[in-house]
Amino acid sequence: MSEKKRLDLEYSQLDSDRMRLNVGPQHPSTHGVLRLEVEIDGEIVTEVIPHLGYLHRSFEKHCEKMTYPQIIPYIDRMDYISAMNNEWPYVMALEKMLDIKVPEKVEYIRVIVAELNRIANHQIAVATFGLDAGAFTPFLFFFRDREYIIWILEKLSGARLLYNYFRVGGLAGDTYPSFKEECLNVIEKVRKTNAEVMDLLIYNRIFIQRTANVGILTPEVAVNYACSGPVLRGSGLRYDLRKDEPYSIYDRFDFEVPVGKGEVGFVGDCWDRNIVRMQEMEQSCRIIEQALAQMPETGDVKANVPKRIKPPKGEVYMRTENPKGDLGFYIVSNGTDKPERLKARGTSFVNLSVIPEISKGYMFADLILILGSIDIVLGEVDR
Amino acid sequence: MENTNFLWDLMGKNIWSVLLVISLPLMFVLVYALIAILAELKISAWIQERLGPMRTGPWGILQPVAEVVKLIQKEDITPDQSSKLLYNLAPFIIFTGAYAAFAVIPFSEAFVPSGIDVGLFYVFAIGSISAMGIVMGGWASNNKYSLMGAMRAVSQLISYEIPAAFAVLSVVVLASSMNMQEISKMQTGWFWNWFIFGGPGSISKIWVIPFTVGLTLIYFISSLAETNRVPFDIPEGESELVAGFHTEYSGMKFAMFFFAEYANMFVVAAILTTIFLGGWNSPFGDFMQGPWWGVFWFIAKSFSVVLVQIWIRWTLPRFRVDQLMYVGWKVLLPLSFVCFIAISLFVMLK
Amino acid sequence: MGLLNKLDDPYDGGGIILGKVEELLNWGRSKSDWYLHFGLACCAIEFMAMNASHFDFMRFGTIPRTSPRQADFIMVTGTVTFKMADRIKVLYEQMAEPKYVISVGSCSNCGGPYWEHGYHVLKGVDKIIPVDVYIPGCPPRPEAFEEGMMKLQEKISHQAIFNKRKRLGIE
Amino acid sequence: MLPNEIFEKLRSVYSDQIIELIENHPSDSFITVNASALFEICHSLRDEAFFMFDYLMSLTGMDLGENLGVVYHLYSMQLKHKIVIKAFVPKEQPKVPSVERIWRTADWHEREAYDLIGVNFEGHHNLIRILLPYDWEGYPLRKDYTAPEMYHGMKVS
Repeated sequence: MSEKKRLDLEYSQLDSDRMRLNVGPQHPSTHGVLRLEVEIDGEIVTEVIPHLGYLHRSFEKHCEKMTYPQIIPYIDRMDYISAMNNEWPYVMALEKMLDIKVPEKVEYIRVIVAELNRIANHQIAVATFGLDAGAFTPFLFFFRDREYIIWILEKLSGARLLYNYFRVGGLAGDTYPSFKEECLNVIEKVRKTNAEVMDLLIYNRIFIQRTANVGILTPEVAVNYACSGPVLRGSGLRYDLRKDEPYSIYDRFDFEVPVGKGEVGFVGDCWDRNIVRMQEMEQSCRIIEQALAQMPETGDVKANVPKRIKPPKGEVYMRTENPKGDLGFYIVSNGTDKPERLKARGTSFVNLSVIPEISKGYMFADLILILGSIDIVLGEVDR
Repeated sequence: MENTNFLWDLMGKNIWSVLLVISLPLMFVLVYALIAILAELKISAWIQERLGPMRTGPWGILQPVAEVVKLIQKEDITPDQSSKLLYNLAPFIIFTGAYAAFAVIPFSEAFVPSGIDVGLFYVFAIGSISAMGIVMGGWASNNKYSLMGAMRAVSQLISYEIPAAFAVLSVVVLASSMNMQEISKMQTGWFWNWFIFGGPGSISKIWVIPFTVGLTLIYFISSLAETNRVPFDIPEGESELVAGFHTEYSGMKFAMFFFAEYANMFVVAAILTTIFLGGWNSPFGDFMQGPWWGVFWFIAKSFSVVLVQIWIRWTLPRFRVDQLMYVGWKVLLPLSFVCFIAISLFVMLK
Repeated sequence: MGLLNKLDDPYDGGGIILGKVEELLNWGRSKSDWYLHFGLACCAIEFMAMNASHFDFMRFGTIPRTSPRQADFIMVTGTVTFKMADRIKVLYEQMAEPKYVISVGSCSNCGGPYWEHGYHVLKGVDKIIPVDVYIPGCPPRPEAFEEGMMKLQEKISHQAIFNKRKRLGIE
Repeated sequence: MLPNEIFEKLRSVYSDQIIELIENHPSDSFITVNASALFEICHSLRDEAFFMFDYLMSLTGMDLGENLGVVYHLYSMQLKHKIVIKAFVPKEQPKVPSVERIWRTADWHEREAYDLIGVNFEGHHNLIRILLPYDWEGYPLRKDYTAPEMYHGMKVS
């Protein structure tokens, strides 16, 4: 009797069905240095524990030690894929604090470069998502086109990736003569490649099978986790700061906010999040076209800004629509030329927190795709 | 058995001629693998609007040679926690499995290393050895990724062996022989005598053509799965399992996995060529027909199949493991079964 | 006489035969470099662009490997933090000899913009693993990657394999 | 709804827990509340029909010298209004009720605030360091923080 009981105990303790797998920090598809501690039962994921901080570069500490203009390069290095979009809320927050009205032309250039950068960001997002699904070729198609965008931004700012182009009350420099034609050229190329990738990847049967009905994120969960950007819109919520709280001059443009409609599966699956990005590229193209047409030919690219930027005592929370979602900066000023506290609400940081919720019960291969569909940048997650 | 090998006629049957016969396919595999690696690099580059390796020899054609020279020099690591005997044995077993299959492949009407009568049966039997090697390597590495990769690989190999076997079996029924040389000889003549078009025979074979074409496709898809190529490369899917079952292997042992993969690709392509695409026969009757031309046709056809495999790899995304099983068991298997029954009926009623 | 002298010449890589073999081996290693891409931060994105069609890193004969066992050199692209430092060390130790390291970008060269107040940033990856080639820039341009790669190939192709002691002057 | 309306509404329910409303254009207006009643206040901010703050934009920890502060930026998806809530706690005993059960997104934000500032969120299910290594000492974003000399045998600064 006692013998049997002991055996039973041993068998129950021998729960060897589940395996703990350590994905990352160096893994080909964690999009950087994320580490996921995954518990799998055969191929089924039963638990995901993300471990962050492998790229924690002390951003907020630096902000407290630097003067306001010196912080802009550090902000570039947060979400390094869409640096232009990152700088925007920060300079807007300071402009609000200092009560600066930026010239008309600056607003237009800002919109154009931000939307160009948004296209570049979505290209990387869809490309790496395809890479996670095992399709290597669309990755290179997108990178080929991204290069043309990079060239325009490089001609404007002098850098390929981390631009440091936005300044408080203006820009680092004016556009160059052939700017308009080159932008229109790029838009044409982007549209052509998008059509090609739609055939090659998005509507590929294998790809649909892999991504449809995988990682379904319901709107309630998405809002409770404060997701934003394509992750939230993929769940069918039409929430875009460019429409909801039009900052800068976004109220002047005619564009749509694409949302996930559950075309091939449930609303809010990986495929929906991905198609939202594809459609947003098209909308960005439309915005750029309108902005190019409306942009004043001449004008200042810098408002009257005091030499030493010293915002009055106070605090501002400013957010804009980053390609990944809403990026917010909470700046507390103490009246000197260095902020008292600067907190960045990393979009990816918040979007990533939904991973343990939506990846349970799917296969291990799906987990990789879910992670890819959220489109994180670890620089922004860890800061 | 007679007259399968020109070397027997030339040198008689002694130890030297046997060794020569054995080493000919080995030399072929090595040279072929180098070419295939280069083709893989260059074709992927071409599809992706790149150049591929350009700085090793003219247009980078010496790239595979450099890779071999490098791999020889690499340190050979045996992880401390691994099961050493199995770990070291696995690459050899896999390579042996791939290489042993060459024994029955008819390169020409005058050269097949061993023209045994159960050739097709032998190929399938020996092909299963590589599954053992994979699971040995994956388990002995003591790495979770390796283990998962090995499990996936084995389940995949076993599942896809069945539709492939049915495809081959149908041809065996049509040809009423398992000797690969015999099957090749049967398809002599114009290309409509190939088994993809129903094999030799009267006009009534038109009823069987849809099934044989279907079986060719089924065999090709299964062969992709058996060689772990995209879209069935889940055992070594880079984005999920770092490098699958060979994650822990380095240096020459890894090179053996590498060579075995390419050798396996050729083996399945050669079987496809032999049983469906007319083997070493010229597609145009007597035009360019003969023992030496046979080698040319055989290698050209097989290599084209390999090129298609490479082309597919750089175009398609990857399946998930359950979808792979779905395709294998619920689509390919019933289809191959239907084709097999149809062909058997046709042979019975003929 | 001349031939014999040449065979014994300590400054010619150990004579004709060994010299030629050495050349061949070095050629193989320098032309076929498989890399482990240790993508950490911004430079990793630039390296992805480097791999794409416009620049095509594979022209140099490099192939990306995801397992450190099969890699010849490790490309540390980005900021190395203390949390990450141990992992880099482990990965480097897992690689098979001969192995090389390319440090890409200011951050992994010396800490970059984070050198002063970065309480969690390792000031240079060379503090934990030996670095062969440094590529400067924040992030480096693709041209800089090319230059760095060629420098590494140059370094490999001039390495001594035989008679190391003699050539280094150690008797 | 404007901040002063929200303030009045809150005041009518939680009379003495709501301390003050500070409006100082162009800065954002914020409401300071007692840390002890934070959970209840946040709960009604999310659930009451006239608040509906279902979206926690950001949660910030601050070092204010004597005190530590926690700042909540709230937004309502339906009503499209926002508000800033602040609570202060003494540095010696930085205890703030966790709002993780109200907005799940607060989970990581609170862990971050704990990690960098050292605010102790009571009721959080897993309050451990998130960005820094688990064996790191001190809270780097406090004003009096000095980085350690060495970490695991590597020189820090």
